[in-house]
Amino acid sequence: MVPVEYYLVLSAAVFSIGLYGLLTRENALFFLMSVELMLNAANINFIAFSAQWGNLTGQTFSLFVMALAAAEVAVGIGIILVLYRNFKDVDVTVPQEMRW
Amino acid sequence: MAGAFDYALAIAVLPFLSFCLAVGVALSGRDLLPKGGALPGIAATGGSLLLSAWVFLTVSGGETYNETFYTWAAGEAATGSLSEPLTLSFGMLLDPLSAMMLLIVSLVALLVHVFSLGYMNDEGETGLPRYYAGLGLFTASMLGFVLADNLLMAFMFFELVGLCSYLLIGFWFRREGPPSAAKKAFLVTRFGDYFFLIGVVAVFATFGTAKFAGEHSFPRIAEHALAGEATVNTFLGLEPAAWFTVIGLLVLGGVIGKSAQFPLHTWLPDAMEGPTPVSALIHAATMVAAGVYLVARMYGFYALSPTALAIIALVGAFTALFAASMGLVKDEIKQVLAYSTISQYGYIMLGLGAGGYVAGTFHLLTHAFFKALLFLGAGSVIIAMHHNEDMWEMGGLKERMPVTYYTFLAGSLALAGIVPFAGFWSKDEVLYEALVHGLGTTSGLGTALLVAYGMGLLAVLFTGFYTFRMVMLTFHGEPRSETAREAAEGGWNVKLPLIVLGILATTVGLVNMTPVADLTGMHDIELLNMWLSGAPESVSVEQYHHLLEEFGGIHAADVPSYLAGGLSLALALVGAGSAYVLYGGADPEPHTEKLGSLRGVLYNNYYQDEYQVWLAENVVLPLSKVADVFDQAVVDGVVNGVSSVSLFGGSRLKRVQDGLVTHYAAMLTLGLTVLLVGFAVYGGWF
Amino acid sequence: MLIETLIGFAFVAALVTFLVPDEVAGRVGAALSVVPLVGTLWLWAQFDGSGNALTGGTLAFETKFDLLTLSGYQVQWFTGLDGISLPLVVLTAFLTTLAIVSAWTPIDSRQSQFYGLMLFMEANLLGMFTALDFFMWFVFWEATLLPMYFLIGVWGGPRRKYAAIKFFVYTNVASLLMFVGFIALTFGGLGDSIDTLSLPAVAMALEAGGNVGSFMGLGPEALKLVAFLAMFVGFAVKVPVAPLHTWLPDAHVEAPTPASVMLAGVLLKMGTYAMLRFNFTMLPDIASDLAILIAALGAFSVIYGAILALAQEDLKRIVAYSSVSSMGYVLLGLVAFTEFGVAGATFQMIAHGLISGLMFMAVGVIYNTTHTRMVGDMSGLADRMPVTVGILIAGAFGYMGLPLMAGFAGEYFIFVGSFHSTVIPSAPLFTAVAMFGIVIVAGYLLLAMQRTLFGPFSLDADYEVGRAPFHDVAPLAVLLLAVIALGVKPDLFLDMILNAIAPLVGGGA
Amino acid sequence: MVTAPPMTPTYLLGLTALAVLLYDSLRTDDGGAGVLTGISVVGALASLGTAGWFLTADTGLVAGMSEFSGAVVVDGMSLFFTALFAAVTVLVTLGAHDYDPIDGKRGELYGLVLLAATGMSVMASANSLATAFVALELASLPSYALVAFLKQDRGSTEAGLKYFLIGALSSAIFVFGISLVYAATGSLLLPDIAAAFESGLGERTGIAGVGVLMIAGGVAYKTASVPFHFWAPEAYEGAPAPVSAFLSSASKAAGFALAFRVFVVGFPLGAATSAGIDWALLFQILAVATMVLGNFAAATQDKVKRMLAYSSIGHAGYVLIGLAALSAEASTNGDVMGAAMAHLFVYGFMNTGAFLFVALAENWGVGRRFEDYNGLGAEKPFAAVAMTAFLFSLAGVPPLGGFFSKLFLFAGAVDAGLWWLAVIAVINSSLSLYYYSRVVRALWFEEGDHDLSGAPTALYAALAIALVGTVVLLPGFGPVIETAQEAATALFA
Repeated sequence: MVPVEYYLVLSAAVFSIGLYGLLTRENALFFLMSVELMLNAANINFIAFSAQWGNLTGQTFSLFVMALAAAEVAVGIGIILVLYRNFKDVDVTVPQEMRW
Repeated sequence: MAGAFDYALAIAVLPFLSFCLAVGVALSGRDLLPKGGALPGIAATGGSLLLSAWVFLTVSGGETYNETFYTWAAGEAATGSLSEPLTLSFGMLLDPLSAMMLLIVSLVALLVHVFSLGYMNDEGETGLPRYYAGLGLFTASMLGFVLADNLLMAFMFFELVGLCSYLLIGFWFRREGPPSAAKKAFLVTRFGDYFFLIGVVAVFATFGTAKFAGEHSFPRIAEHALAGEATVNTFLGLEPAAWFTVIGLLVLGGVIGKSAQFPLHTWLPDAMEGPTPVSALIHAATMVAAGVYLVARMYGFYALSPTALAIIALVGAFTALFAASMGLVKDEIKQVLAYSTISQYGYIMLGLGAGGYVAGTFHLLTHAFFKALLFLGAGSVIIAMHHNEDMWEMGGLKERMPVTYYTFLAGSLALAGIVPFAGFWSKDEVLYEALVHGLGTTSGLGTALLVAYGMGLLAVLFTGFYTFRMVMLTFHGEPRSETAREAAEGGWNVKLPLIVLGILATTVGLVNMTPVADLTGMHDIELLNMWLSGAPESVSVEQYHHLLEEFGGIHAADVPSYLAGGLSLALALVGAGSAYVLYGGADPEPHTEKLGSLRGVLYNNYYQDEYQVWLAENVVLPLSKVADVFDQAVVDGVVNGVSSVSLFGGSRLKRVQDGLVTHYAAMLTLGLTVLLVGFAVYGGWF
Repeated sequence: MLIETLIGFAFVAALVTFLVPDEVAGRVGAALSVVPLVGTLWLWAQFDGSGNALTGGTLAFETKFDLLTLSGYQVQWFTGLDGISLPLVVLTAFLTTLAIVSAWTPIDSRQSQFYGLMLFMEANLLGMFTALDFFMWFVFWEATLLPMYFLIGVWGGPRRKYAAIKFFVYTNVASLLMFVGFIALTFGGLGDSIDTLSLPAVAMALEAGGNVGSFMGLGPEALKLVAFLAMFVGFAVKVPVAPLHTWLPDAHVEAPTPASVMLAGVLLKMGTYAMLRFNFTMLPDIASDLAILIAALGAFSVIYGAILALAQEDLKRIVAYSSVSSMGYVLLGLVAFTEFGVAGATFQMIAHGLISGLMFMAVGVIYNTTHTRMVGDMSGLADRMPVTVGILIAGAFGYMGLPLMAGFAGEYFIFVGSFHSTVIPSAPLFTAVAMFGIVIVAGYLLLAMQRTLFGPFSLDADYEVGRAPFHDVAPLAVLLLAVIALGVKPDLFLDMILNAIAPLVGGGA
Repeated sequence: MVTAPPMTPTYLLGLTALAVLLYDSLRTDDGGAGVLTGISVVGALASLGTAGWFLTADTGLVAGMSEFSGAVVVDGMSLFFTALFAAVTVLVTLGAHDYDPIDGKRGELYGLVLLAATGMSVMASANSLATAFVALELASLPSYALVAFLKQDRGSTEAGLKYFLIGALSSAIFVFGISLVYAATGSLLLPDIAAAFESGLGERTGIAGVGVLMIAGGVAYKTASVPFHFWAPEAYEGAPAPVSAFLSSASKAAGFALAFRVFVVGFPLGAATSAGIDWALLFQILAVATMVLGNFAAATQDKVKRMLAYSSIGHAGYVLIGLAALSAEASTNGDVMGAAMAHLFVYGFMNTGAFLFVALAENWGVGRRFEDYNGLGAEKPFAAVAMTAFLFSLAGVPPLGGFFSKLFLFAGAVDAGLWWLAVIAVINSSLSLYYYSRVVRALWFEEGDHDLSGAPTALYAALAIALVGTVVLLPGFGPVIETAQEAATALFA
């Protein structure tokens, strides 16, 4: 059996990749994807430790997370659509009228 | 049975009521009173005079009065360094000194009121209710001051006197000069009063009481303290004797201010901007007299301190000489009189400082009458000259205004100190006291008194000269202007006061003819001396003699008084004679020109005014401007600076929010990372 | 419940006035303000308190009940009067009515709001002077700032916004500082040894001594010192004590006259009143230790304020700086810890309240007529408005400390009291320095009067200058009479003040 | 005897949301705004009333009652916060009734607001990290939509985008934190996590620590605390003003409700601290950073709404004291946290009121800058008086509600020994007076020239309610603080 610490490293790596993508990408859709990665990093933890602790809480919760991620994307896509309509772009760095 | 003392308070209250009435009339803005309020004033001062006379008679019957009638403020407990609760009260001290002064003040005030009918009413002045209100309050304040049984009450009325002088000197407020002079008078005397007030406070703090007379009076306690029979608070680590000297000198500050002694004399000549009757009142009986009266009133305290006495004598003598020298060159009649006032009060100070309590009081008495006379006479001249005061425009008024001339002459003789006019006797006695005590006293005080005597003697010469220069220029010779040629004397209200005062100026000196007494051995004729001896023990002449010898170390040498009197008389005659020679002609020349630059110095009063004005305008005002700039720039600058720095900080801080969402995410991550690392290290997680 | 009724009435009156039409607001406000005035006079007549409210004296008109609990402390509604607060309460009601009447001429817009705010301020001031629970007191204390902020900001002069916000923020920061100091002392220092923050409870707990614990890493003595300084500085801004005074000239110059009257007349006294109650009653030992500094600060304020007044060209600025100067005396008197020092300081609060109110009002009447306050713009006003000028002169002499007027009484008591103080080292020197203020004050007031009131009439403006209307002058005359009455008979208040301050005398020695 | 389910207030909010959506989709005409507002207000009021009833009547709920196998708990704190959310919902829906930019889309707006309120209410009840996350998302997702509600408006879109992006990142961090805590303790139920903390985490302390910090991050996002605050200025500025009001009051309170329970119940301070996870210290740092940044940045704004946004961040800093001043042994924990709750309650009125005034101003079309408000006091005295009261209350000027709640809060900090935190808070509070009074200055001191349409009734009513809530707290503050402190104390039992 794979030691549980490996899963932690994996999830941390996935989380970091997501974070990196989020910080470097300017396209809103990539932004969304990066967030998905980060959520899935959490899911890795849930599932791995669910197995390790021997209860189903983690696995069940990972389902919740996925569902909520979907909902989040739905709202996100909606906002990106409006963004495109108003700014003619899906670049998240374009809207910076409000600052300071 | 109700006696004079039961009504004594009314002496001060009556003029106050006339003040209230006049203020009411002034406020109404209508001409409600005949003569613009003069009649109530005359009635009130007349009443005061009668009551004063009654008090005088009662006192001469050997009765005195020293009671508190109103407690102004009273503490409940002994606090600080005091050993008993403080009580600040009003009371009356009616003894020979105050009774005499009451008489002088109310008489002069009455005559000034009468004279004002001629000087103000007949000249068609406006604002008469205001004028008479001022006179009323002035009289009331001075009478209150004279009645005072303690130093605080005295101070309070002293200040009110200052207020009244301000109001009356500035009576013609629509002109430029009078308001300025009024301000100066108040301000300069206020400067003196500052020290006086410290003195009053110090007296309370030291003795717990400020009463003048009685066993529980501060001079008495001080005496006991010096004798080692009582303990008092002293401050600043001083011994009682030194501390009492300090207190005495502090109070003296007020005296110097009010009595126009050097160096606070500068207000007085300017005060001539006021109506002439007011000048008479100020100079003869009220404001200026208040200062020296105060010294006499608390003489028992000054007698304890040789240093204070020496300073009083030196200041007095120097002022006498100094002012007299300036009087030599003045062109305006009232200016000459003004400097003569300063000079004469210098004599009074000299007398008091020299241990001549009776002499100083005597000169105060005689001076009150002859100076009032001279001012009213000058007022009469000024009326005739249509308010032109320049003596070079006058001349030859003798024929046109005989009453004025003869009374003025009487006053001048008195001022110059020519026998047998009033001033001779009193001035002579002052100088005599200075001489004998100067010779008899071995300490530094003796030397000081001799120096003072010398200056006083020289001033006699000057006095004789400027007095007769004034008389010659004004009344003798040929008229030097159209107005002078057409001058005419005023009505009864001008003449009556002049005559009354003329008689007094001629005769009042006879009440204390010490030289005659010495010559004849008839000491019964030293009426004033006897009169003042009739005081309660704590304020009697004998007590003062005792104190002067015991604590002041003053002793009298044996010099015949008629010798000293003869010397000063001779000097006065020399002065008067030279004035007659120089200015007695039909068309005198302005000989003062020959003095050259010295004349400039004298004419400009040794630049005393200039340096004081310079101090005010070039030191104090710029200093205040600098302080203002400092306040705005630095003190307020710090306040505004704190706000600016905060706002600047805010404006920088908000730049973090630069509008780029990727930056937000980066900073968010960075922040979280820092926290994570920090806590991981701090908590030792891994 | 009399006090509560009065405060409540003032609040209701404020609301009513706020709602009536502008045209009648001035009259309505004045009429309504008479009720608290009569009420406080009734309080005065019926006053039966004795001793000091904070040291276990008998309170007059006491009311007390619990409101809520704060961190283990009962917050109470607790009001009552002693000989220190009663005069200030009377002063407040008296000046409010007069200030309202004096506003009839100058206030020509949004009247109902103006008079409503004046009454609102009165209500809070009455509450502030009567409240004996710290929280109630603090609420009223702060709430007085609000109306003044608006009075300056809305009806003020050209730089009113700057002045209003400066006043508001500066004094609020000071209040918070004081608040922190007090809370540190009570919460931190006294801890559980008290169960309410009523001022008497705190004062008596501190008096008992030894109750103060350590807090904020400070030992009991250091904590007391820090708390004392925080409170002192907080109140010093309000007084104001130089160099914390710079909000005052701006506020005064910009404020409309009636607001200046209240500001100088009552609001400044809040600072000294609070100092007396807090610093000098609760921590007399610290005050005594710092006496030399406080006395120096008092003397410095006197002289510095006076010198600044000398440099001013604006009549209101002159009076404003002279307030700084006059309040310096109060500080000196308080720290003397002698009977006449402390009582004189309290008396001076009243006296200065009346006189500065009078001066501001008189300057206001002149401004109403001439539309300028600059000394250089006018001269010879005595010719055109003799009655106003007459009263102004009388008031100015009152300010200079003319005997038989209230100002002299207050100043003299202070001088006597501080001179023989055993708490201030070298007390005579400090007293003498401070006393020099009486010379400078005469200097600048006489100079300003000479330039504006006397000489030939001239005015740098196109205004007809005539006599002021009766309702402008009447308040001046009333104030002048009050000033003289108090000067002739200080016992109107002095007796009760002496009685109330007796426990404070001696300081921490 | 009627026995209502303990979650009734939450249910009522959710049902009202459904009712609004149902009516909105069934109605045929374009009108019906009144009905929609009516349903929302009545529903929210019903929820408020029930919560109040549960709180005050002797229902035994204040002590706490678990639902759904312990995933949810109803207790004094949850009821207190639910009442707060319901009250803010009433104000916001009432105020939005007259808010013109959302004409024709009120159904959606009210529905989303009510749904978000439901989510917040669940957040206050969440006794498990799972519930917490779900509730958080239930509150957040409608909020994103609400901020971006004005689809034609670039500002609203930009605000929505930023809010969403930061929100997504934060929720990812939050959920990752949950996963780590789960990894360390093996449970998502707070009591179980607490038990695991108490019994020692062993070598998984680090994992738990990172998890706790990340959960704190998620909470910080919701409460707009540094460094998760970046969305707030833009979101509040760009969103329709009623939405800003809702978010800055209710959403912030919800974040705190969650934080209070999760940290106090889930990560007992004593055990956490001894394990090296001193989250009180963390919140002290966050509190200082948050109030300083919020207040200083607010001081130099030139748009009123953005100033209010920053001030809202500043207030989050004050409320964080409620967590920062906790300590393991102290008996005062309930007091200080109760004070924080009371401040949130008062804040719910005064801050909502202030944003509603901004809504009113937007309706009048006077512009957003300070100087655009010039002279409104003279023209619309009632609204301006209300705004003035809100602002001074926010600044903590007596005798307004904000003074009392700040007082109790700062006093609590002093009581807990964190006097320096109180001092910083006081300094910030005095700075805040400056920028709040700038609005007051514009309203009253400046002269302005506006052509203002009338006084919208519902918006005025909302202002009046908020005003009453702000001012009447003067005498009525006792019950509020007592309830809050009682509820908070129960949490530590």
